Amino acid sequence: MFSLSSMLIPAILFFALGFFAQLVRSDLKFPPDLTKALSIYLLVGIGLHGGMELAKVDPAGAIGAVVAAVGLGLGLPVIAYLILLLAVRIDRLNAAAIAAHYGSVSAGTFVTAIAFLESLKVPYESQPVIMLAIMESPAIIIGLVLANMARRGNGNGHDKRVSRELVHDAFTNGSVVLLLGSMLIGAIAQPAGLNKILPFYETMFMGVLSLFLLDMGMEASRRIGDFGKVGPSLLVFGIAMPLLGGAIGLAVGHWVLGFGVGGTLLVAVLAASASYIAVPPAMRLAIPEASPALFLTLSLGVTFPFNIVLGIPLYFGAAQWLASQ
Amino acid sequence: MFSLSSMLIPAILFFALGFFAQLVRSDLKFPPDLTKALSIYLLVGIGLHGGMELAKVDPAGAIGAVVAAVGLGLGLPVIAYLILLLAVRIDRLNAAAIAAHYGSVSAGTFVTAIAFLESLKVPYESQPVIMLAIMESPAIIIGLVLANMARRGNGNGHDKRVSRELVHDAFTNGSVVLLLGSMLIGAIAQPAGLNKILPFYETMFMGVLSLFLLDMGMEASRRIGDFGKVGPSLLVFGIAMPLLGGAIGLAVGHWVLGFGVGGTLLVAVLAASASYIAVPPAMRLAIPEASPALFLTLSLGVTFPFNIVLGIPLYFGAAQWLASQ
Amino acid sequence: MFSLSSMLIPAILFFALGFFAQLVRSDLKFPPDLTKALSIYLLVGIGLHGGMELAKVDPAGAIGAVVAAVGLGLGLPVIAYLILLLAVRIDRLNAAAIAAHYGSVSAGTFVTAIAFLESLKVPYESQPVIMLAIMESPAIIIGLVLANMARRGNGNGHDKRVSRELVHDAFTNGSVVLLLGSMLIGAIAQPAGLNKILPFYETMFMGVLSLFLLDMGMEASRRIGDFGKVGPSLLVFGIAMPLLGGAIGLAVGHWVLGFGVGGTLLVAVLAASASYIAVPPAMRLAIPEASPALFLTLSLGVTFPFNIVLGIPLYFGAAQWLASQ
Amino acid sequence: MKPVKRIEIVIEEIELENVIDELDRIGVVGYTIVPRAGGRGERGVRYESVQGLGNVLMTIACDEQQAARVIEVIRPILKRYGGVCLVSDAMWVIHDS
Amino acid sequence: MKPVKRIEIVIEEIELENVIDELDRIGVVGYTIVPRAGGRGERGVRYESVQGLGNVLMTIACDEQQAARVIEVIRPILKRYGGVCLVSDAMWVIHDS
Amino acid sequence: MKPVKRIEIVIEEIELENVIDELDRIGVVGYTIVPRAGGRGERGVRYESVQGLGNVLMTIACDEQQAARVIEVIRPILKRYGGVCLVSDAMWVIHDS
Ligand SMILES: Nc1ncnc2c1ncn2[C@@H]1O[C@H](COP(=O)(O)O)[C@@H](O)[C@H]1O
Ligand SMILES: Nc1ncnc2c1ncn2[C@@H]1O[C@H](COP(=O)(O)O)[C@@H](O)[C@H]1O
Ligand SMILES: Nc1ncnc2c1ncn2[C@@H]1O[C@H](COP(=O)(O)O)[C@@H](O)[C@H]1O
Ligand code: NA
Ligand code: NA
Ligand code: NA
Repeated sequence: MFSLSSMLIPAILFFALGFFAQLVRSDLKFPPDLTKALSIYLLVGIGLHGGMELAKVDPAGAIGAVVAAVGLGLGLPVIAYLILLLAVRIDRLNAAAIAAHYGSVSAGTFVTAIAFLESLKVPYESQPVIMLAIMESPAIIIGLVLANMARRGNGNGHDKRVSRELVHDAFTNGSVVLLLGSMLIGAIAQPAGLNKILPFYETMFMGVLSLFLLDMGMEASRRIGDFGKVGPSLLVFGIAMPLLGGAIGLAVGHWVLGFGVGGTLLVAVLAASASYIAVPPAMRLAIPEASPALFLTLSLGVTFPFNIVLGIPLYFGAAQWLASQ
Repeated sequence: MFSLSSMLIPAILFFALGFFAQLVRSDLKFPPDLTKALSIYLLVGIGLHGGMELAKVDPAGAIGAVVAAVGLGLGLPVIAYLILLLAVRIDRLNAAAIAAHYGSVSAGTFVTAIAFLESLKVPYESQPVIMLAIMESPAIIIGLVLANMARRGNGNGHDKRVSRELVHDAFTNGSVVLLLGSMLIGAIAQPAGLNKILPFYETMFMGVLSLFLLDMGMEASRRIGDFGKVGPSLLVFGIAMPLLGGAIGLAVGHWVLGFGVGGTLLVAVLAASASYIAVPPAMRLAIPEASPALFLTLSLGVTFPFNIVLGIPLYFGAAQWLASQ
Repeated sequence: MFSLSSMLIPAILFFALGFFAQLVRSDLKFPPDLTKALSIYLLVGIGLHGGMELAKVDPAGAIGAVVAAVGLGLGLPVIAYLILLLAVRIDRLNAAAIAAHYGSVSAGTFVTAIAFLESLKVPYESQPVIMLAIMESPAIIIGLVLANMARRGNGNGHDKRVSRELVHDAFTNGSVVLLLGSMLIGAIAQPAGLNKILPFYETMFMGVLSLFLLDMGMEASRRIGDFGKVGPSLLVFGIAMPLLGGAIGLAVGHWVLGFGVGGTLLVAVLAASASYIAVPPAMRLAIPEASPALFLTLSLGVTFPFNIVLGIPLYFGAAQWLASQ
Repeated sequence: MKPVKRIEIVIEEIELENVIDELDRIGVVGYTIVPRAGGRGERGVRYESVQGLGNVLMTIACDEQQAARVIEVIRPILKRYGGVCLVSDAMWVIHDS
Repeated sequence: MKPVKRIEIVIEEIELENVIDELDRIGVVGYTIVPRAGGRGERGVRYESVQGLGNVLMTIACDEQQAARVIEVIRPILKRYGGVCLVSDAMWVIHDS
Repeated sequence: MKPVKRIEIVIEEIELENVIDELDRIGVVGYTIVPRAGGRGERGVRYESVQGLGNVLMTIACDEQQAARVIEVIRPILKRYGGVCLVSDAMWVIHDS
């Protein structure tokens, strides 16, 4: 059963510690290369684990997840874009840039949800990992399309080149390659060899995640300084959008994909989370007119901590409720 | 039983290897970010372990340790300062800067002492970890006070600002936040979650420590070039002061806190060791007139290797002798 | 039994993933400090393991391996040099620089061969680790001698100084110090202490190796851009030389040292592999006239991937055949 | 020694590849890069972090004609993405004279 | 292009925050920072290491008036903690002209 | 402020020790080092990687006489190993005046 004590999992506590450290302006600082190293490790770890699980499953069963992932990746940024234009009323280019972030996903949030499920000993489906890998890309393309629409008329010579570059990046960016590549390795490598590397990638996983979240807590907290630039209605968007995305994800996970509580939570988290790794540089290239202070503050400073601390338990409660109907 | 072979623990041997590598001017070099990453890991590991142990103990039992830590943290730098002024006869500002280092502690030495105890299978109390966290701060304040006293008259406009900054740093510096934060997490996190992260923080701990000490061996050895600047009487201080601190620590551990051999050794090591992480930048800010070549060479080049190689076994022998009385 | 599936070990697959990532111009990039950290870990891990194994063996049995290592280290670069001069027909200075790389060894290839053997559960002798440590040095000296011979007449003022520096580097470079030092620690440290650090150095080893090879796959792939500068005959050399070296290594391992299949494979890999860590900077210092684009592309871009993917299974097949005679 | 222009450019990491392509196009071979720089300008603070949106410092020594061409290709990039380009005079110590 | 002063400052990492506060106070917005630099001066060698006492290189492009104010606030910090400040002339490639 | 020469040197990491020894020999105390730089020149691309063959950026502020001596000892190293040395004019903000 779920209770407040389930929030006392180390992953969340370490995130809170990092957030606090930065809040009191401690001189604690992770070297940026350490952050990158931890990300690489986590992505490979998720991929390997997912690939091994998927190898056990009927491959046809994964097709639904793939379709759902593409659908969410294309649909969510459009929804976000419309809300930003019509309700929040910001300009089209910033709206496009922010929307792309919400169509994509946060691997850190995804893994924290897994830590949450494991601490409650709730089982979960293996397909969401493929969805994680897939959902990185379409949102970048949609962001580009929205921006080009917004910009139509005031054409810019660089555009074609940048567009080609971005479509390339969308499918070859580091996270996608690491996730898909290590899923493949997890699926095809011979078991004796895999068993030799699992002590590193599985036994250590939750510990490394705690260190990563300590660091991300600091990163998130560092963004608070820009809340003023973001303004109240966008801040509200940063919480409303994951709630809406989470609801859509719950529906997709429960009804469309027929997942149990665990898998449904993970789909909700995919839909609710916003990218802060692959999409920011892509949007910076694609829409230089958009302000990084806006999209980074929203994805990293608002939505990410919201999901880690409140979103995950909330979506979990909802997934339980759905399952009990 | 203690014998020479107890010095052949990997922690000490790796320290010696690093020392040797730098001595023969090998091009071996750890990236500075790796050093930082290892420190972060070790501090979180110590904290988590300590927090879990403390949660099992009567909280009232920790109060004595807290008081003793504050006492040592305030008393030791004053003793060091007087010795430096009256016996070594160096100027007041350098004396204040050096004294602050000896009031604080070296987490690396502390953990090596734990490795030493574990290799001998000697149990130890859990309270010294809180003392480790606490003793980082008071020495910085005392250093500042001593410097301000020394400087009285030739006032400097920056002082107030710097003082405020330093008091803030004393309580929020990275080591303190990591140690206290992860102690708290170790104490309150739900056990299922903790068990998932322990393979990373406990099973790996001694291995990571060996790598850290390999690096610190190189750092220590690199300081030998400055022995000339330090001069013979300060070098003697660098060995005499840990001996005196160690004796005071032994007394406090054995008689005041009533610890067994293990806990007494750890208190001795806290008192005997000098900071080379938190205090140097603080003293550089507080007392720019003081020479980093002096305080870094003493704490990192003299006292640290002395404690690792000779001090720990010596204090341990003394703790055994006290216990056998 | 050996089959194609034995190539599906994670080590090789991760190498292929890295190679592929760079080929499709993914933005995936390991921070250079991470690469260095992984190398340090692997060298210490190999050394410790080797030292523990060697401590069990009759020390006299190691003498043969030492002599064979020095012999290979001195002989292979001379053979490579003659081939480069007479068959490939490049200038003497480039020939000397390239030859030195082939006399030395690649620890990454060596460890991949160990992963290969372990996945097939084939036992192997412990002496090749000493050979790995020893073979780093002589090739550097030979490279220097060959270059000085080539340069005789058009003397250069710096030479003496550089020579002294290089002889020093040959025996104190980081890889040598780490390997020999941790072999010694593995051999003499008390077992209780060693057992505490083995979870880090042994249990994690194959996982860390997979990450390292992911990175090296990218490094190797990055060199393809210089294939044009290298030209077809040198590229052929980059594959022919490991085949020749491998054959010599097989002969030395099987007949001279009397090793089983496992040990014979490892000696073959030592002889077949080319250094890309210790030798390149040494040759850059020693023979600035030589082009790094040539020696790095050959050792890192041609011979390394060839050995990882094709060479190891090939030498293994040959070692099996020899053993079955 | 030979008088040259010393061009110093601060751009975002993600534009580096683009800038190098432009240099190739106009035949500028030499440059030096300092990665992982931070900074602040009209577009706010840029610090090295997970997002790879930190700065890169590029220095190019070249003759006056080349400098003019470098500036020409850099300007639209600066206009689009921000950044700074400073040009100053220096003497290049030629190896052989 | 516009003529500017190029100010180049080498200070210890720990003073960076302080210097930025001073720049804020006098209204200087733009600067570029190269972290993790080493060096040697009157106060001995400074190398990047555990102690966080390494150097940081800061470059500021600004007009002559601002330069005078920057120098004014930097001087006491240099005096107290050491370091170097060099000022030279450069042309700033303005985005739009 | 005092007029000085600002010498900027790009060399390979492995030659740094050598260059510092030469500076010691001619009595030049102060320098600043930015490690881990990349670049491209006549000898191709140099990027920071496992091989430790990346670039290092060294800046030396000194008077004209010292500058001449620095150039003299640097030139043969540049000739042998490649790299760049630029000399420009700057004003050094002296701490006390
Ligand atoms: N006045 C300046 N002096 C030095 N660097 C600057 C200046 N203005 C901007 N920069 C650098 O250029 C980057 C982009 O500037 P901006 O496009 O103005 O935001 C900043 O992050 C700084 O690194
Ligand atoms: N003449 C110089 N040229 C270049 N950098 C210098 C010079 N003198 C000092 N520095 C830099 O300024 C830092 C502090 O110098 P100092 O306060 O003289 O010890 C040194 O660590 C160097 O990085
Ligand atoms: N024109 C240039 N401008 C700036 N840096 C250069 C230039 N030429 C060479 N360099 C730097 O000097 C290094 C060695 O150059 P080279 O010896 O010409 O290959 C390169 O890797 C660059 O970092
Ligand atoms: Na999403
Ligand atoms: Na102490
Ligand atoms: Na070889």
